[in-house]
Amino acid sequence: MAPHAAALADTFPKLLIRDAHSYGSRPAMRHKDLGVWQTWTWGEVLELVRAYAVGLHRLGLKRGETIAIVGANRPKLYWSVMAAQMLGAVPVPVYADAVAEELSFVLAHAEVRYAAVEDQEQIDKILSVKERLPKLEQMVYDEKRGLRDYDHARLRSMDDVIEDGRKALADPSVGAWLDAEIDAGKGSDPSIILYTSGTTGTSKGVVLTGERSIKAAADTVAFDKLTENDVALAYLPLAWVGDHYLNYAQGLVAGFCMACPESADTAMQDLREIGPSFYFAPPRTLEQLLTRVMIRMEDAGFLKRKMFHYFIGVARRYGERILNGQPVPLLGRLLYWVGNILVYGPLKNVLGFSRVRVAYTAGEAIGPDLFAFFRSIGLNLKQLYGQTEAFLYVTAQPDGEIYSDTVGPACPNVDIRIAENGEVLFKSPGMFAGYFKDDAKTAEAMTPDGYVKTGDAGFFDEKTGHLKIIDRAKDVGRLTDGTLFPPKYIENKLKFYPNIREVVAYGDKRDFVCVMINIDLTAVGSWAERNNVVYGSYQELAGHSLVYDMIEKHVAEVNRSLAADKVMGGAQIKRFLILHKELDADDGELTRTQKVRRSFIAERYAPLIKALYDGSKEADISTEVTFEDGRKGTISARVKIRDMKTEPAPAAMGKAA
Amino acid sequence: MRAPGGPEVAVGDVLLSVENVSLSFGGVKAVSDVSFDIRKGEIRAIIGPNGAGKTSMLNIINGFYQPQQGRITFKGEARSKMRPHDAAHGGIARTFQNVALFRGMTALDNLMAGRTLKMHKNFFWQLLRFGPAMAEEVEHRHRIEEIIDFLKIQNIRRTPVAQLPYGLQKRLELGRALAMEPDLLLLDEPMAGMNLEEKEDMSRFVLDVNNHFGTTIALIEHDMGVVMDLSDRVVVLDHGIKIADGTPDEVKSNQSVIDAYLGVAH
Amino acid sequence: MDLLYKIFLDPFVQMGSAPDLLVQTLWEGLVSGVLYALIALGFVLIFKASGVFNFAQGIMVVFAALTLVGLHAMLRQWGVSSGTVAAYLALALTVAVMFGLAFAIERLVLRPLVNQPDIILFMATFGMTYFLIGLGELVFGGEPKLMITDDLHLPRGAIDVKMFGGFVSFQKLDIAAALIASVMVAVLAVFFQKTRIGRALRAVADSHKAALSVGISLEQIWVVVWFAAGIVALVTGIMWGARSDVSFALEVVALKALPVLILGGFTSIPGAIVGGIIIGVGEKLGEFYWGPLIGSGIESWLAYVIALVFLLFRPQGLFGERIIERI
Amino acid sequence: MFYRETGQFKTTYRADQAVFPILQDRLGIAIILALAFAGVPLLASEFAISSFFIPVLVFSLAAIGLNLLTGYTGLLSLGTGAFMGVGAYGCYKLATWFPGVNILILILASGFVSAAVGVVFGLPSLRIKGFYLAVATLAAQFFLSWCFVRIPWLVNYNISGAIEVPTRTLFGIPVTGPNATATTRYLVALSIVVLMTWLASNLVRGRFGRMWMAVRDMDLAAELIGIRLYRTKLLSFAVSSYFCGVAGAMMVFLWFGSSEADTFNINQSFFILFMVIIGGLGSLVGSFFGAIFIWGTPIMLKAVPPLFGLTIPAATVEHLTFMILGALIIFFLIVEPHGLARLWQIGKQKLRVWPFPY
Repeated sequence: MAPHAAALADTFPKLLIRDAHSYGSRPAMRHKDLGVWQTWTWGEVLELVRAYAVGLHRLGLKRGETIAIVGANRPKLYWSVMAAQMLGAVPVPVYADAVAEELSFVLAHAEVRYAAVEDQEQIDKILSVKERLPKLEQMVYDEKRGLRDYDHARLRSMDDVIEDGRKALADPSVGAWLDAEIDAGKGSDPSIILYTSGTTGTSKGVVLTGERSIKAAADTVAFDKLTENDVALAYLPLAWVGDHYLNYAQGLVAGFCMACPESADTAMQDLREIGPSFYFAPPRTLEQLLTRVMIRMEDAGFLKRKMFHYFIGVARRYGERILNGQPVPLLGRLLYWVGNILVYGPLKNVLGFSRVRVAYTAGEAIGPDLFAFFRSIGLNLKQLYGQTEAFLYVTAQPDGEIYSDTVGPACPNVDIRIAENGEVLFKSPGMFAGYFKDDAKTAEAMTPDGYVKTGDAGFFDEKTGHLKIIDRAKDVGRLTDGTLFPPKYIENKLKFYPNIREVVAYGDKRDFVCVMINIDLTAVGSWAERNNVVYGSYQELAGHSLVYDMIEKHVAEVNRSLAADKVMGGAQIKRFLILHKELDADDGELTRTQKVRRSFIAERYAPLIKALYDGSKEADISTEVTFEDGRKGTISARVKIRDMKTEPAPAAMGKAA
Repeated sequence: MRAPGGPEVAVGDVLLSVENVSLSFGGVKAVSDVSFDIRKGEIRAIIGPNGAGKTSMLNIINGFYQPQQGRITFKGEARSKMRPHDAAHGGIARTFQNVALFRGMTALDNLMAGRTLKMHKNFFWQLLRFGPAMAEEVEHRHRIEEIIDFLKIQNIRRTPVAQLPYGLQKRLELGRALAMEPDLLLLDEPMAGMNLEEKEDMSRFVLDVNNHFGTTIALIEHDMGVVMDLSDRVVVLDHGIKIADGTPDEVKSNQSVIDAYLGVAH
Repeated sequence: MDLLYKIFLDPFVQMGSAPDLLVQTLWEGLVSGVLYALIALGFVLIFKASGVFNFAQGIMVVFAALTLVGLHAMLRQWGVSSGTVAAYLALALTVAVMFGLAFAIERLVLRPLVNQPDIILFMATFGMTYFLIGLGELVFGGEPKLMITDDLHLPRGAIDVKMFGGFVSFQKLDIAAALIASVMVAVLAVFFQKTRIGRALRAVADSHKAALSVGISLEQIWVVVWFAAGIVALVTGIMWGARSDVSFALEVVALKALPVLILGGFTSIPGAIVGGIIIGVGEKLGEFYWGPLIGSGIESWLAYVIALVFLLFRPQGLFGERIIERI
Repeated sequence: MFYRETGQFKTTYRADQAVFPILQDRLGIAIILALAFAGVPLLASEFAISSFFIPVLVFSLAAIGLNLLTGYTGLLSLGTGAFMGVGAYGCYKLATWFPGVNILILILASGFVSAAVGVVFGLPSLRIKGFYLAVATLAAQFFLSWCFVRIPWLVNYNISGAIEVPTRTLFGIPVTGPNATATTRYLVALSIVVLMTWLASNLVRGRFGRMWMAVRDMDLAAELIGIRLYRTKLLSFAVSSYFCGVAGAMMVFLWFGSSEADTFNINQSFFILFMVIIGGLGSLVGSFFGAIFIWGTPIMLKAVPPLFGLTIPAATVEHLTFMILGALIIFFLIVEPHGLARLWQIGKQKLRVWPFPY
């Protein structure tokens, strides 16, 4: 039984050895490369990693030192992590799409002497800031393409390093030495440093230890009954706690197979080929997926479209109940069965979900319709709540108790407490050891009695006993009239409309609520096509009056639903505008995990905010943008502003009567 | 790897030399008394205004046309009568101004077709598609996949060529030429009809090919900027006559070249 | 030795010894050649204008003849007393039918298949072939019929000319055939050179755009061309019918037009004529003088072999323009 | 819709290049084979077998042969019938010379005879292209069918001038000649066709197939990558004629039981060509579709009127059949110039992406 065995191992290297023994001939890793799925068994991985570790050691990597891991999800990068851990060194993954500044910050802060990078692109990025990284000595790379003319004094190809290590291992004493190194590793040693994407200001290095990580992973592996027969697609940034937890840690604990896609743009196809049994996707991804499904169905023939929508209706009625094992009328079961043959089955199949046993979503609130859709077609999609400091999990929804507006009860061995100010506090097996080189912040983040402050405001739903998260605790503000104002709550309500990609709401210490909206280009674009609205650019489309009308309807609906809730009734949206450009991580407007950075946006778009509140009908704005290739430019626009009429709050209605 | 039909030539030595070659169609002179050489490992550009006889020159080099006078020496062997497939055997590959892919086949098959020369398993094994034949098939598929990876065309493997956008077709054609592992690669206007971005990609590929595989390249191109960036040496033709030969800078400053181009401009 | 003699000497000795026979044979060859040429002419017309390799041309010949005879019979049944009147009425009607056919083909076959590869159009004409055979036999019955030579006042009998101590007999019908054929070629020539449609048609042969610029729609041109081919077919049909009888057995004979085309080239009217005559004469001579050596009936393939051999030396045919491969 | 491809991933090129990479396809083909080998003999009547199934097999093989030449190599041939004939007569002579040898071997061997002849008549293809070549192949057609009539030696001087198929046995069971049951002949034919189809698919997916298609799509570029045009074309002629030859031998030995001289006339060639075009140029499965369609339609047409109690004179039915067949050919060329195979492909694709439209 995996979790139990895992309990014995307190570091990942020991765990790897355990896997190589118990699942030696089972696939540990697959990678779509050169047209087919290259596969490595646990046994092979162990051999490779041992050789790699020795190779790195011969390059001079020592216990306690840090090594940066930069690039997309590729086996060699995961092995770099394993190899480093084997030597007791600490891997520091960095987002592959991080711009040079962020990169240099992390590398400098983590004081890395070594970096394991994917390819020329990343090397160039690092070299471009190398004067800020005096400590950096050696880089090992995976892709040798285009590097022929580089100075190889400080560059090695991973293959060479591994080969070098393999040769060295021919000498048994080296092997013995390595075993000693592995045994020397203690569970309390830091196993990895994950830099938080920094929803709040600059990012902090969260230090996790092997023992705790493994404990946490073991708990959830048991919770979801994951085994060595499961398969997961590693397509999320490997510097993100989610990937490190869900794929790396759980993979090692359960011994299941981790598959790496060929490239970002073939990920969907690869997902379909590999057919994972354990799947994680942030709500944003699921949303885009659903949008794409609906748009593609628009082009289907009349009959097929009718058929599709009819059975989706059926699923909406019975699907979730069937999934939750609740009673369903026979006719319902029958219809659902037919629908499953005609629609759900094939649909899940083309999306690559046929074999998914457990699917999770997290990171932000998910739209009820969206959530319901995927569950109704038989995808066991669940929500979890967590954060890097907790090594992801705090709460998760157990099978059969799924509600779109809660994040489930506390995970096994997790202890949750709600502070007076509504902030959620927790103690969990996987909780972090502290922030790297920043005890002050660490202390800040903990309560005296050792609970971690999540910074999120929430409460336990009395009917289900599940946790409900409204917003970042510090973001929950109040209007001047004292009405409660949780921006995220309002933003999410709007974002549940496929046409709306991103929303930023303002209202704290102000008279009323205003929002800035990003339209979703795919959805609105195809809407424009169908209603033959011509547009030349995103900016033009965003400014189009018809688009404004459409969005206005959505806002009105949201106001209605807010009005229904007596707490929120006063926080209805009075004015809104549609932004002329997409909020972009490269411009620092979003975090790498695509969360809006409200304060930053506030100053960046100050003129707009001013206009929103001074009642003017439109406002000029010009902003600097960063293009893919890193060049900078500015775009300026005149943005229209719409007024909304607000619904009377329930109480008021009482008076009127 | 030693190409069939020809001794190995060291980098920097003359790989192919054209001496006093003339070619005419029914009295019309396409190329007259042109001489130049191509050195191993270099990128050699042939430029000139329209109708300067550039393409004819390539066609002579890889044997589509037989010159009436002059001789062509490739890897130190004078080639008198040479058909295109002889050229291919000798290690000369070629792409066309207007893409000449096999439109009825998938991208993958086009590339595999490029390996034809390197595959030798006999008819019997091919019939059974088994044992040696299959092994060979797999081995060459592997080589092809490296090229696919190199050209970043993973997502079009199974697409019939006819359905591919022009830019990709150009890239694929380059891939097919690479599949032949040529000693000399002739590119006929590799960037013709491309937008700026595609041109940049293609230039990068051409350089990478030259850098990565060390392939000698002779290319015709209209876009002066591109030519000057890419090539080590340039030969300029006008109305079938060689008017200049040298490094990009030398050529740029050459008066008769300037005239020729101005002449075209007006 | 003996064989060589039989092949290379004997036949010529025979020719010399009986020149009248030789002339007779040549004449026979000439006449059948002219008729081959006529069928080939139909091909060329269509190929020139629409690039369609019209396999159905042979069938159109038979179909036309069959229609003529069939209609004639019907008219007589319906009480047209005078054979002559019936004949010419039938002739007029047949012309109408051929026009209808041309029109239908353009509408139902060519237009939907425009811009398809040649082989597809080629196959489509196969389809027509089958259709026409079926239709013809369904309407007029499958059994062979006699051509209404007399009612059309085609000449009968023969003129015997004394020469070389023997005499050669020229069938009047054949003479007529030869004359009519040459007239028709002349007419077509004029049509192409002088008339507006004719010029447009030649333009089409070069490029479709050009034709449009002349201000005539492709559709019109195609109808005209197919109609013209139909008329040619009708005339051919009458001639063939008069010499043998009218049935789809003629189809195979019609195939003889193919080697003629190869000799003449697909696009050249004079080529078709010359080719036809070469083939006609060639195969008659071959049949008469060499046939006996290897068992008779070589007529059935000699034409093709001649064409084949010829092709190897001149792939583009007698008058076809030289194919230059551009890259 | 029935396809469930999720989780069907390939870890080796060998698997990736299999004939039927998709599991559902493998199942499908297995079922079809089972039906063909077990279902038909058990369920179909002797008459149905000998008047439909055997002919379809024979024609499919011939169509594959022609498809290799026309569909894959792009060389249009109108001489298929003749090459089939060569196979048939070749087989007959072989059978008379080696009465002891297993008839199966003889049938397969007879293909080599027609392959040789095919190469000879393929020689012109080096100089001439397109319709010119098509006409050149007519020379083969007419010359050969003349030979069949005029050379009594071919039929062992039978006065009838026809082949009379001798009885030959396999494991003691008569497989050819008058007292061979339709079922046995069917099974033999089926085995041969399955085997040769497999070989053909191996060929076309391999180096030679690619060479052929390269020549078809753009001969200049093909020459440029080192393909020797004439060898390639001749090989194609040889292989194609081999298939046709075997088909011809099967036609006489496993279907007709005897044959007049003009069995292998020009119309036979056209007939096969229809099958290839309607079925789909450059598609093996298409060859089967084509054969079934072209052979099946007339049978259907004959069968239809009686269903409605109509009695139409045989001649009329004959003529109608001709007309309808002709019309159908044109119709199909208009709806899908790439033939039934393409329709099949499209349908399959639709099922694979179901419920999405593309």
